[in-house]
Amino acid sequence: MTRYILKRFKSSVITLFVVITITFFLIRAIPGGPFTDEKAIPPEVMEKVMERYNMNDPLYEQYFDYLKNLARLDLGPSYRYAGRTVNEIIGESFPISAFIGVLAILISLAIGIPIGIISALRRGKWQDNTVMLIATIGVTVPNFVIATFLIYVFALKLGIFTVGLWEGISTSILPAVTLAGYPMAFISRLVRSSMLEVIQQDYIRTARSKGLVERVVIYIHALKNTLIPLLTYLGPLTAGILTGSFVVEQIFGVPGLGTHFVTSIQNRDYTMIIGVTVFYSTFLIIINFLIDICYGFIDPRIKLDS
Amino acid sequence: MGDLVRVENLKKYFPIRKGILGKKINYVKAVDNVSFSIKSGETLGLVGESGCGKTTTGRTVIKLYEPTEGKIYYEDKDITNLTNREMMSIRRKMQMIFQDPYASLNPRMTVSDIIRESMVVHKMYNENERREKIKELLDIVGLNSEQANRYPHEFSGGQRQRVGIARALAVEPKFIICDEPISALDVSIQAQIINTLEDLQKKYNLTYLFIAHDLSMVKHISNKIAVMYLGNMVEVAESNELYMNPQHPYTKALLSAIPIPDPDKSKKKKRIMLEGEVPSPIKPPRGCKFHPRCKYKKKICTEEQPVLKDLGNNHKIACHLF
Amino acid sequence: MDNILEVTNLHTSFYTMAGEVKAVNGLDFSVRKGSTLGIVGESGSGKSVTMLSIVKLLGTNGKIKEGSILFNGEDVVDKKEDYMQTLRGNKIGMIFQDPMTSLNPVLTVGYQICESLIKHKNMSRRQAEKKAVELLSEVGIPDPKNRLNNYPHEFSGGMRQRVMIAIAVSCNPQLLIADEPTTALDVTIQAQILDLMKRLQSELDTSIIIITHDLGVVADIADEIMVMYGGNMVEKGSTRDIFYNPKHPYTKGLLRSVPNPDKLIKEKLIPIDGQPPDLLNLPKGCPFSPRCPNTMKICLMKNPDLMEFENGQKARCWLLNKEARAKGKVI
Amino acid sequence: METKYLELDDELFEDVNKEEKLKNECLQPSLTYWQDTWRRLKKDKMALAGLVIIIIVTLLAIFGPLISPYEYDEQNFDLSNQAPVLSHPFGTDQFGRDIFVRVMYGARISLSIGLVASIINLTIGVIYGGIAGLKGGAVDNIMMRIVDILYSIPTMIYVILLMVIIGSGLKSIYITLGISYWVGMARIVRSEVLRIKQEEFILAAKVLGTSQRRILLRHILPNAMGPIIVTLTLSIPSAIFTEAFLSFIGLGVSAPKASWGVLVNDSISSLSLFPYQLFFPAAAICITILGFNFLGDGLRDALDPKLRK
Repeated sequence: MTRYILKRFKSSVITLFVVITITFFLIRAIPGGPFTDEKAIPPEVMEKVMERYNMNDPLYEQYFDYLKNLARLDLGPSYRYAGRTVNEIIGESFPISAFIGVLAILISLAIGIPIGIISALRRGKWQDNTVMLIATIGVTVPNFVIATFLIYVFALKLGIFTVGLWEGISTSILPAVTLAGYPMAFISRLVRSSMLEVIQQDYIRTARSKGLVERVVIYIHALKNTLIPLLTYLGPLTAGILTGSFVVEQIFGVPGLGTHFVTSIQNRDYTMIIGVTVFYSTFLIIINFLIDICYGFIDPRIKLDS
Repeated sequence: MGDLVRVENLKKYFPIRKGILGKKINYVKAVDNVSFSIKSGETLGLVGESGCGKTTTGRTVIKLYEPTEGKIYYEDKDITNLTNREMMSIRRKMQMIFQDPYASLNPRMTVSDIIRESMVVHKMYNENERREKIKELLDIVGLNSEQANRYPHEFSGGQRQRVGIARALAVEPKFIICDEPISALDVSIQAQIINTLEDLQKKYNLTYLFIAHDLSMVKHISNKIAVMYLGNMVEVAESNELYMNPQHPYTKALLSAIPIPDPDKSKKKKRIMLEGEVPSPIKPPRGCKFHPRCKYKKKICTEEQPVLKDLGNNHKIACHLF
Repeated sequence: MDNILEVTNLHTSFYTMAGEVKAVNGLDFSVRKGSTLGIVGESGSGKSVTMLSIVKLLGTNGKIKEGSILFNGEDVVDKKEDYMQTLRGNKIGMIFQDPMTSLNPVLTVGYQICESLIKHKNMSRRQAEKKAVELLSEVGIPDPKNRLNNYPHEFSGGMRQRVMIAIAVSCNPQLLIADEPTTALDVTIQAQILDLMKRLQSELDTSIIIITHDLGVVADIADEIMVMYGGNMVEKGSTRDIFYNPKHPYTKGLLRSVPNPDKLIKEKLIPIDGQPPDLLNLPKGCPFSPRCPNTMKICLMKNPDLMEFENGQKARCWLLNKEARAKGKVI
Repeated sequence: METKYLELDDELFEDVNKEEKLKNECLQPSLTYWQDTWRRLKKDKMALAGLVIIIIVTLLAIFGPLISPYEYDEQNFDLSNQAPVLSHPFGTDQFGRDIFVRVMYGARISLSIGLVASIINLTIGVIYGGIAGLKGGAVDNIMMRIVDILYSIPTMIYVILLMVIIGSGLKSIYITLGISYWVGMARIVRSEVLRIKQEEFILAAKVLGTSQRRILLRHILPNAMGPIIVTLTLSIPSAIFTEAFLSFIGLGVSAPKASWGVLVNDSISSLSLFPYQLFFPAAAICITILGFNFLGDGLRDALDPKLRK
């Protein structure tokens, strides 16, 4: 088992290294240097930033400084928010985004998996057709349209939820539901097709030939095999929710990392952009690494001592 | 006429790679020092259980796989290291028919296109000569030529196998490797294909290397039979001689395990029950690879690999008992 | 009542997009207690569907249209699913063809054996595991205690088939149905498995139905043989009668198309020409008529009735009817 | 014996010759592969609905702006924020511009992005995947390692980073799509090529001495067309998504050009006052993507060899 974990860890570290290097060179590729052409930058911030990023040192030296800072998890000062470092901003805003993100993942799994299974078991009947129709629509409607629809119905017309100002839990329901829209639909389609395939396998017929109750056949023999392909989707699912948060947080006025990232893009806050990009990439690579590990636990066929 | 095909000390190792750059760490010794020869117009049967390397031998002889070691002669010409272009003329002479009727024909091409492609690749005949030849080939293999522009999925298993034969015949080969051509077919259809192959052999003086695991059918169609075990050739003899008078312990066990479609005989038959399972080709046993399952094993069997020896009337055997 | 199983006039069909597949068409046969019936047939003969009908595992689009299936005297055709669940795995054990896919890849071998023991014999987990170890050693798996927690992919094809047999016989079933149990195995492993099944039959005194296309296998293990074609029985009789005194042209054709290695001078095989029947549009009259060497007008019009001979051998062919009429025995 | 409805006279027992015996077997007409696929697609109503939607949207995109009396950037302040009326079926925005023509113009942009995305997918994705699949060994290993890295990092963030660097606008959307967008197709094409490569009909072609090029064109690609077409159809909606998403965070098409994303983004703020300004562009996006999804699903079943009977 450990050899498998080491192998996955090694490839994750390599991926991380490649990502960081790409980001470093990308920023250097900005025409005319990342910080020179901005006009309305207060001189003292400009000066701190130039010193911080010692733009005039030779490239490899800058690269090592860059790596050194990253190793110390110091993402440097924010460019627009004078006097605040990227770490602080991330520290404040990421927990909010994470909370909504986790809520969205839970919603999409809690709803997506059961309706996927139901529509597979009731293949061709009305449950199957309605679920598939909703799922196709769910995959179709972009999250910002769902967001506006929810605001329009629940906030403006029914007034159940307030929008625009952030009061913790109650105002995170709508954004979480919006974020969960696409993944929930995708998961239900994935689980349905995977279950349909598993049901036709020989070992399900063997289970039935042992006289097991249908419930046992489905929820013990079929379910575990059905959910294995779902694991591979968890990585893209997290990435999807993360990128979705940029838009949804902005519409719902949630002060999450997504909103900060978008504002930093809009006003070209380069240090913030680099910092958040590296942060997000590291976060996702860790998630993928964790998924690979539990893959090894759940599916015994993965040669653990390969 | 001498041997049409002769193979000497043929080896085919498949490397097992690890890591990104695919560093070789071990080998699967699929074919390990195999030698045989087939006279023109004759059929050599190649039998053995799964994993014995019979299919790999067939595919290496026809240069689908590059041989790791050893020599292959066609009409006494060494074709082991010929380049693709040099091989073209030889390729016309050596053809192959395959096991799975559903996977050996391109589902997107009509039957006539499949057969026509053989002639196109070898630039044989002009267009309407080809159309004529296709009709003729379909009749020869027992298919009615009106169905020439139908798709493979519209035919039964037996009919598809006949299309495979027609495709091979299109380039007028002399040597055909039949790689388990009947094991995917029903019993009644198998007999049809075997008879067709025998008729074609007589008509065109074809030479066959017939690979299968159904020993009684191989005995029926072959003049000589070679038995393989885990990449090695353990015994080679005339088909009746091998069936009536097997010498190698594995051949004896193999013959005794075949169920005979005759109740009285099968009840009377002395059974040699072979214990255990075929070991893995990645870490084969030292010395004679059969020694872990052999009752007559001696010390030498566990150290040295036996070499093929002739016992007279070219009944060859690789076993330290002789 | 010496028959463990009696099937009369069984019709089973599958309703697919392409139309109704008539898999079994009016099948009658019975299995004596403690005996082994070999069902021989090629693809499209309905032999596997017969088994699935007996245990009613026909899936969503399969249905028993007509007929009765008496198991121990009880007709299962109109029984509910929960009654069938007390039969399957308990009174009727099943072995399938492909060992590589018949075991659940994510559950341990031990768990999959204990399941039936716990359900049917309501043993505790520990008792079931102890019995499972006994079963594994009985079917010839070395070092069973440690192998209990292994997963199927850690076993070879032959070993997995032994695990399947252990599962099937775990509750001492009265009837063991094996659908092509050795087709996917090598000859030497096949011999071991057939030997194992014969030993288990004598120890457990269970009746066996073995379904195969291999005449050699039935010659070795079966007491009685039923030959099926186009979803119906064409001939049934004792193993010796079928091999040495076949009545139906299809049985004769099958026997002639299999080589006999003992013959030193090579005789040409006599194949049955034509293709296996398409169950979507079965020909009118006898299903074998398109391929039969001596088809008569009546064969194209009506399916022949079953004819029984003194020694209990049965066959369904107008040719026999014609011979009987010639000998003055009015049918 | 039950009574026989058939009079059993001897005449019935004469032998029948071979031809009569085979009369029973009927043969269906022969269909080429694509005719068969179209025949099965026609039976799938959802897929047809999808196809119809796509055709309508394409026609509107091409001819709409030409026949409409208004220009997409023609401002008319005395008509600003007007609810839908006959002359302006979708109403007008705060600058008095006709939303209907802007939506049709937006269709042009979104479809062009969908088209570019599929061209990129087809060229880079298929070629990259094909080479990796065909070459195999170390080449395949390295190429797939690159794809895995691209797959695991959030490509969307790097799209944004690139947009920041090379500036927003249609041209840069195409470029960023080109860089990050072909990964999915490459993986599918590679696994298809690997699967087909081991099929016996490829071995047969090699035994014939068929050239590598001919094997690729005549044997491998035709059999890989199914999954390629399905992936293509389903990749267009996500390209449209990406554009709408980018313009939503201010990196999309710069004003006064109007992509659907921009239209929706602009109308968010006045949602409570003029919901219609948001409804029509949002509906346009959803219907178009729905059309491609229905067609994609229909094609997947129609091209699936397993369902072929």
